[in-house]
Amino acid sequence: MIGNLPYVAVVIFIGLGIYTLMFKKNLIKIAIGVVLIENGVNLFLITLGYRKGAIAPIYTQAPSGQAMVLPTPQALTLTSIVIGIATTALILSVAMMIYKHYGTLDTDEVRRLKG
Amino acid sequence: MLGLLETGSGFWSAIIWIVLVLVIGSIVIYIRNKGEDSYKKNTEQDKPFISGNPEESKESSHLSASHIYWGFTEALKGYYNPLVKMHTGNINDYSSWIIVIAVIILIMVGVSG
Amino acid sequence: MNLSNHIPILIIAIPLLAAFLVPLIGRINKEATGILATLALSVSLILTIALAVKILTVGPQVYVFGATSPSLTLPSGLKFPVRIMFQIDAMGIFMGLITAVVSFVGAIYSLMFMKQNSGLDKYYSLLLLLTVGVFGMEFTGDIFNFFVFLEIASIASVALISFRGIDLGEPAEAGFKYMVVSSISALVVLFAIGIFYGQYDLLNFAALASVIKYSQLDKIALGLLIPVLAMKAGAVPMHMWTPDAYSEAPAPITMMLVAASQASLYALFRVVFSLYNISLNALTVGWIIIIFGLLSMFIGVTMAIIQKDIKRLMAYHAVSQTGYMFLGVGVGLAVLANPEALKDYGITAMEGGIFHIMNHAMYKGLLFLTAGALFFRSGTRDLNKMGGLAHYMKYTTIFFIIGAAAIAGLPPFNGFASKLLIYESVYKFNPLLSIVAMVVSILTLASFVKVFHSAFLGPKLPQFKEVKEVPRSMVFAMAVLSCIIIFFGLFPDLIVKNLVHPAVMSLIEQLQYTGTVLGGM
Amino acid sequence: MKEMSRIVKTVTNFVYGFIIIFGFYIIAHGHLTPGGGFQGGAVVGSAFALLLVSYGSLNSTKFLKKDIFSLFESFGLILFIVLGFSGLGITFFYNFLANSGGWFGNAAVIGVNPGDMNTGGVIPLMNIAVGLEVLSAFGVIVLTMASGAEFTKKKEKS
Repeated sequence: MIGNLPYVAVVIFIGLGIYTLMFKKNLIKIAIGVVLIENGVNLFLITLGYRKGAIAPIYTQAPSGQAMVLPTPQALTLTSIVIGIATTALILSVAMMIYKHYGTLDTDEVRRLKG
Repeated sequence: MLGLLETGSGFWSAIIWIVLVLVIGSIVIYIRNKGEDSYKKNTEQDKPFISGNPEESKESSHLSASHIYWGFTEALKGYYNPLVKMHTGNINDYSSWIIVIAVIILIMVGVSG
Repeated sequence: MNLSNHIPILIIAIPLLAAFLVPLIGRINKEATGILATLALSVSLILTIALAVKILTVGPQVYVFGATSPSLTLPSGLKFPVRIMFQIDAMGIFMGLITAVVSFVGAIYSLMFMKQNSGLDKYYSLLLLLTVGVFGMEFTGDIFNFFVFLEIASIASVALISFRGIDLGEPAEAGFKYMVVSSISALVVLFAIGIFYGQYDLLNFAALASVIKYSQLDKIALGLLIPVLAMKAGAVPMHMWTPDAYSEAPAPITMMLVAASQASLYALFRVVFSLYNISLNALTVGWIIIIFGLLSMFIGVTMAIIQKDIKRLMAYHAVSQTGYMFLGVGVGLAVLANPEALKDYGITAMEGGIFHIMNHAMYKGLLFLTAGALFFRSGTRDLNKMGGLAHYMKYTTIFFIIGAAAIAGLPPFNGFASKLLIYESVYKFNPLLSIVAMVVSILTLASFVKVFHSAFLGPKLPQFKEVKEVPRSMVFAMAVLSCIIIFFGLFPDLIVKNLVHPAVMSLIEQLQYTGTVLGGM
Repeated sequence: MKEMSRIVKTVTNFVYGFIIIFGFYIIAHGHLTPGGGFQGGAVVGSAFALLLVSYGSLNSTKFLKKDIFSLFESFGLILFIVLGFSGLGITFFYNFLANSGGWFGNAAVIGVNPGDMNTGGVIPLMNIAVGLEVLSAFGVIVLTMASGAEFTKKKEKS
């Protein structure tokens, strides 16, 4: 049961992220919501590769016969973190541009494009 | 033959279509030329008839885009009002729609077995 | 070294190299950036055509990164592939051809269209990156790599959508909305990848397809992948980002965005057909896609009729036309488990849907370019303020008529050929669907008559005295697309027989797809 | 952004060099230990962010130049893609330096050992390219956002 705790954390992360996206009215908070979902998914990937009692998968520090944590999900997570940095930076800078022109970050007012 | 697209219950060929259009078109033009000869250019027959009202100037008579299909949208008001209201432009609604549809499809795929 | 083995990677690597070189060149000469981008994309176009010829004559191609030989998928007796690879079959190269043509035309059009803007080196760099991302989505044989390319494409397109956001508020708003929805979709795709990896320890499409069992977890992954990929393709009711993003991006970028959203559509078909194939409940999933198609067609076109912004109107038509693709392919999927119906009308319906993808990219690209040309000369996108522009812009008017006739499905243009395939085959499946499709086609014609009347017809307006025809390179870009449309319209059978039918068969036959990588049919 | 107090500036002066060196350590040892180009580049980028925050955006533009950063960014990216192209004799991204005896060409030893820097083939080179790209990209992002924040603040006041 204790091994499933990370999955509970994943659900909480993603749930909070979805809540933020659906109900929070501030553009910066929406960016935070996206980051929360992203962290949840990253945690999910990392947890998939975990094995109890296994060592870190480092080539030069591996005694033979010892079980290792799966390295592939870690590589996947790393890639998705890198992409996440770019996404976050882009969302925040676009939000800054919106603030520059609209003078507000409220989603109810940032909707000149509609209909 | 070139240009013969099988559609399952028939075929379509743009080249045959063009040839047919040319043939039928020339027949129509031929018949038209044989017809009414009381029409004369540059007489009163050329002028538009607006129930006796004076004709407006060309510049002021251009119909702008919002007036086109006015009757259509007016007649379908019951359909359009909720539809336009649906497109709020609010980013919260955008993400809500995605999540709602995802949940519906998850249920559909899960139940169908 | 035999370069012909390396064509799949060169198609992507050359624009990528150019994308990194452009900022350096931009320090020396601003003009050279556009020319370098166009050159790189033209090389890419030539290579794509060469690869298409090779694939259609020899068969599907794989390219394994970092292996001792490009086609070595299973080194040293492994059962499943471990390396990242490109796997390109007839469907992949069909989409690749669209992307190559559209990006090349977009680069040529941008030469003059974007000339007044600052930061051109970044513009071309991002345009090339967007092309790379879209190509990668279509060529990759690795599901995680697909996620990476999806993110590359969406990050580049957001930056391009909000490119004019320095001076205006609306592009930044459109960019923000697109970024949020596309990051949601990409993260959900990543979650589905996690589900697959946790179950099967595999990331390769073909290897996954050979072991997939349609367990409860696979159902969850499918239920997550369908809505987000359909959303990226612009299916109603998740289409709201489409008109915002399409209308605010510069015209050549809008054309590229159409290609990018079609790459997501391709990914949806790839997941449903190549990954799951008959193991899924084809009738349910098929009907889900058909319903997406119906809603997209009808709501898209009815919303388009009441628009006043020319690019927003066309963007709603993009939603509506995507519905036809969903409808055609959805019918094919619904009868996938029924070989007789599949042979009778399923394959024809899919041919119509797939052919419509290419037609749509061409005529919608042309229409967006004409809208861009109108904006370039008249300085407005508001249809209420336009009028009488046909007096000044003769070529643009002709191109607009070609594009509008094609999208409305008037014979003899290409839109008619693909729509006819859809009507006749869908009628056998369910007559009602076919009738709705025809009504939508009529409404499409009606709304383009509105655009034509209010923008091009009418007397000469005093405020447009200075307007003249757009520069020659923009006319050339539009002429290329018009020639393709007319050619496809006159000889649809050539395209359907040689390009579309192999693409459909490579979607339907799962074993062919897995066999290229795993060996042994 | 205004500059911060003397205490912050003094601590920054002490620390930022170590952060940068640590970042380069992570980049250079990417093929032996956890880490690599992106992680090391991010560490170096955080040093730039620290400088920017403590000295204020106006003062720090004297020693953090956006122009040079974007030059380095292009350079790192081109180095990366050229390394990919140079394997093209066999396949794209082929590790043509590994086990060749030359640059980074030693064979890696299996089992517990301190690690040999001279292994890995093109991987250390790619780490350096990515590290260069990431650290300069972080610099560009941080500087651009700081200048944008300056603008919005001015607008709020007026």
